[in-house]
Amino acid sequence: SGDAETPSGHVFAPPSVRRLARELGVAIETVEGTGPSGRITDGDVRAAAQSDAQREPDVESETDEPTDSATAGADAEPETDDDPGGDDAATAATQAAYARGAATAQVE
Amino acid sequence: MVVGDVTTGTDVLVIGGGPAGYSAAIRAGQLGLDVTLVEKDAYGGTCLNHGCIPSKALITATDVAHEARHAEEMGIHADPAVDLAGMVDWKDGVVDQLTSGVEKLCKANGVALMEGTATFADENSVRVSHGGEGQGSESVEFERAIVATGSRPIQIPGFDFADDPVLSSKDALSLESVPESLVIVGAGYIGMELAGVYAKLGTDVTVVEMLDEMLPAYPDDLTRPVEKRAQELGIDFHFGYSASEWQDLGDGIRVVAEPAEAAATDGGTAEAVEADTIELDTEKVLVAVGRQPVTDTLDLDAAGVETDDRGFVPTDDRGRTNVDHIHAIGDVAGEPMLAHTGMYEGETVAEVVAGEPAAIDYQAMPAVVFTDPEIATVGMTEDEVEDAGFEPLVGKFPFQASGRALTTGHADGFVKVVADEESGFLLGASVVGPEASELLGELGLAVELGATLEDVSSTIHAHPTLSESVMEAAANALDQAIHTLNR
Amino acid sequence: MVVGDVTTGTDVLVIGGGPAGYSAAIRAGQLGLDVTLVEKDAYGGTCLNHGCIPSKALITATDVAHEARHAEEMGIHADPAVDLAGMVDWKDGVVDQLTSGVEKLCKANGVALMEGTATFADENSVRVSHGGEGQGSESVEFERAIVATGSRPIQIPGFDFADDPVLSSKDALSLESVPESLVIVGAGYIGMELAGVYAKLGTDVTVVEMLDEMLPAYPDDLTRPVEKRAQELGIDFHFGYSASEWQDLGDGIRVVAEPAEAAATDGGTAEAVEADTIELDTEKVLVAVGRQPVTDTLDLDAAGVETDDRGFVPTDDRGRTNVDHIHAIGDVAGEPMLAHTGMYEGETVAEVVAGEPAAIDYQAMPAVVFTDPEIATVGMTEDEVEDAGFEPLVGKFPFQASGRALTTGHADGFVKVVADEESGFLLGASVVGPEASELLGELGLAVELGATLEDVSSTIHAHPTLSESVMEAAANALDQAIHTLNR
Ligand SMILES: Cc1cc2nc3c(=O)[nH]c(=O)nc-3n(C[C@H](O)[C@H](O)[C@H](O)COP(=O)(O)OP(=O)(O)OC[C@H]3O[C@@H](n4cnc5c(N)ncnc54)[C@H](O)[C@@H]3O)c2cc1C
Ligand SMILES: Cc1cc2nc3c(=O)[nH]c(=O)nc-3n(C[C@H](O)[C@H](O)[C@H](O)COP(=O)(O)OP(=O)(O)OC[C@H]3O[C@@H](n4cnc5c(N)ncnc54)[C@H](O)[C@@H]3O)c2cc1C
Repeated sequence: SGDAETPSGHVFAPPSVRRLARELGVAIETVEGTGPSGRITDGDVRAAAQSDAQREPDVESETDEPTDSATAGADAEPETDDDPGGDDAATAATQAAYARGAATAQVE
Repeated sequence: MVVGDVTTGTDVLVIGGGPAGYSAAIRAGQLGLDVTLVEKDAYGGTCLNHGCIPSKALITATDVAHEARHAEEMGIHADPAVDLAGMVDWKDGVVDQLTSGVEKLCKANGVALMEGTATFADENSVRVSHGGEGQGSESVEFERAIVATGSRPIQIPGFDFADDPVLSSKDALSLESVPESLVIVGAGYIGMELAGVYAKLGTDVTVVEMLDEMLPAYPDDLTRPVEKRAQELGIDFHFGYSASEWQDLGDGIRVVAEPAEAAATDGGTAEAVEADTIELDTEKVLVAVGRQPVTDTLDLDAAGVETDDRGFVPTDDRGRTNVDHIHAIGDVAGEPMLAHTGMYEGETVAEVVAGEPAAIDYQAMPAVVFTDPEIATVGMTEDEVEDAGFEPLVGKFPFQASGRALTTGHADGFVKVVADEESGFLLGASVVGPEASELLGELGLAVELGATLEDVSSTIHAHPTLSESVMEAAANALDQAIHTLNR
Repeated sequence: MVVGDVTTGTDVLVIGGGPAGYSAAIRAGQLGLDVTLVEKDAYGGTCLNHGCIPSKALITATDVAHEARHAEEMGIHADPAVDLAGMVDWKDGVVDQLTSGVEKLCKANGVALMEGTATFADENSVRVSHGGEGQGSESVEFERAIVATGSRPIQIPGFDFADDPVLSSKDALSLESVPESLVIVGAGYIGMELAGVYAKLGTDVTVVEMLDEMLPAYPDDLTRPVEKRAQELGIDFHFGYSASEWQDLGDGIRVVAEPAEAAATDGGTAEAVEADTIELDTEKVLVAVGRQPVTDTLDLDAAGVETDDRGFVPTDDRGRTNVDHIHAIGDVAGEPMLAHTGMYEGETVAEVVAGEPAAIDYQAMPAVVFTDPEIATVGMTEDEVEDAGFEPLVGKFPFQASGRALTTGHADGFVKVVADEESGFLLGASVVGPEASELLGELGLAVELGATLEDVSSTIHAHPTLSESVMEAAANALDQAIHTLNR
């Protein structure tokens, strides 16, 4: 079906992609999946973040962590070591190379 | 609240050193947080000391003897003698190795360890009272606290764990000799796992269960092979009965059980509503009717943390209680009360506390019952799939058709997968049979990743393995199984 | 070519009923093709009759006895007696159940079965000669043929399998009594698996290997635990020696082995170049030096099908030989010569023949050695990852840190994963230790699906299981392991 929205709100995306969505402040339930059978890929999440950013420039503040000043100390800074968008293309290409289902499995 | 002479400060205070607590502390340490772990009793908590590990050690060891004793068919003739005290010693050695490992891992990850019982003084401090006489107490101030105080076995009226013939699961894991007879109250997973151990050790085991079936949390198709095996092992069952009291007979005890109203009014089976009280003469009685959260030592009120009507501490998807900077994880935070749930929550909450974009958002929670054969489930059941609005597509593979299962002499049971018919996404799976607990790893990953039936069925699996059954079950849903008939 | 009186026609002719052939035939039947399977000997081929299944049956059964015999530490005292003839009978029963299952599954999927030896007459027909005296032969015409004639053990000069004391792997799986002593020529997986079986049965086992190590296809870190165990089992090794002949001693034989030049000029170890011939007195000698393709009964020339210099039939990613409508699958089509490779190729080629968009394009080929402990690998090795231009990121988890492993008494070994550092994609994995063969299922799926280290490490795994080690190894690569130290 290619439609990410499922009857239950069950999300078809691997944990790494779900985490990326939280990191980028993307509501993953609203993301359209382009992977096999409509699985949501990290590329889909990054694309959604990009278009959200165009609509709502203040998306950063949505990264919902209450990065409490209470946490004090050196580590209060959220670890967003992944440069969003930076290695996008490379990652997508590598993923395509491994998501063999996409290339050969679409029997119908 | 009396304030002690010594006051320590910590960014993150973890209360309780079971799987949930130590996982949280270690992960917090890895993330560079200043973290203190308070444990009143033994590192590793219930799981390592009186739960998962000791029970699995005894299950595996009794199986070694039992397998050899019943392998005539394979040309093996043996009559092993089991020295339970020796077995318990070995088990204790395993436990020691693991608990001291936990201690080392905490230290290596920069976790400050503190022995004692933590009680909240207010929203930002606890008082830690140290164990022995005159050991005193100290005050610890924290920015964030993580409550991981676990659970304990429920006592029922008439059966006091302090009395010698009345065993808790903890006691049953450390007996010095094999009882001649044992009544087990409760046919949940803990009761059934231990029923298997003692039946294999030669004990005459009788199980009394209030409801009208064993392992009521699991569907019939999964429990049937366990029921069959329990019968072969000579375990007797009384369903629809509640144990009410025990009497001392001098050289043993008598356990009295009454028909359970619940089961009776429910329209239970004929067997379940036998009108009369039953009396079971036995050497010991094990009460395994469930577990309840441990919060009594904590004084949660002092910190303003609320509990629900069963005493659990409700939390959100960041593991936060109603007090934002106090989290709760593991058994004390509610169902499912499983070690791996606690570890996952512990790691996740540590990341949340460190400001990472983490959340408790698994798709696939596994659960295993280490009976003979094992039962293992992950993700949704067929009914849940339907309730969630999907069209369930089911695939099944019986171990009778597995070459590897036949070569082990254990071929009862099956692998079953449930997917969404339209997309093919795997939503859940269940296994009953040999190594069910290990097969669950792949099934859980498949559900968690959003794998389709085709992904699983076209992944090459080594031959001959039990894991081929996972592939075959997925293929069966697609009418493409090779080693079993399709629908 | 003589044309027989009877001529049958079929769309798809499968030659050979081993795992490759029967999988192809069944899948072709499922896809509605008109398919005929010719088998000259026994359904299930080498794997079910003389390979995977019988060897695993004996390995598992001898382990039941061996485990019980060595479980004093667990408080178990046993001295099992093994009746090898009884064990072999049981094994034969398992084989019969599986081979008759294969026959039924073929029929149920509409496969026409034909007993006899198929020999190509030309590009579109074979002659099938039926076994016994005067059973005659018939001609079968086909549109497409799938060659799945498998492999047989290699004989070496001086050792004729027809001689009584000289055993092939097939013979070694059906002995009626335990030999007092056994020399095994070849320390590959078949030799090493059987070395374990006989050592555990009490045979005095000596292994002679031309190269300077056991299981030369596997890296040292994986073989080390097997080597250690082999020593404990009292297995003797002579590396760098080639068996050259045997002599009859009356009450036994003498096996003569010469220093293997290859190893010596290779600059082998001191041990490997001991100058002199060795003589090993023994009851039997098992030659397990490899397997070669079976094509001699086929007359491939008549169909114009080419073989390579080792006799294998080269194929493309649709399993096609140089003759477009003739395919080859399984052992006869080359390395890896494994049952699951054959089954995968069989299913794939059946789909190709049916016009589906199928191809042989796996990312993750598993391989298992059922030694004690088991070795299991899937996907790329660390070196291969580097050669492919990735930056390898490695994670490891020792079973000594696994609660489940300790409760089984088997905690040697580890799980190791290799990923691409940049993307985190899992590219390969290896395991040595308890249930390595079963843990491979999840690892293979992860590689096949393009899962990342994070995907695997954040998937909840049931506690206590060996499969947690997979999660921990992935976490270790990310410096996030809880139960082992990170780098
Ligand atoms: C017989 C048995 C078998 C089991 N088998 C399995 C199994 O196979 N798989 C599985 O997943 N689960 C199993 N469980 C359940 C598992 O043991 C629990 O889910 C798990 O231990 C919960 O972990 P936890 O960290 O939340 O709590 P616990 O392990 O209960 O640890 C809590 C710790 O907190 C300490 N503590 C409590 N209050 C305080 C305080 N005020 N101050 C300081 N310290 C405090 C306690 O001393 C304890 O060490 C089993 C349980 C039992 C009883
Ligand atoms: C001791 C041992 C242990 C092994 N253990 C494992 C293991 O654990 N895992 C694993 O993956 N692999 C294992 N193998 C290898 C495995 O058995 C082979 O890879 C597998 O059997 C190959 O399947 P196949 O269908 O290609 O060929 P085969 O199984 O060899 O089948 C070929 C069939 O073709 C028939 N045939 C040949 N010529 C003709 C003809 N002209 N006409 C009609 N019929 C013909 C033969 O009778 C035979 O039945 C083991 C092998 C051995 C010997």
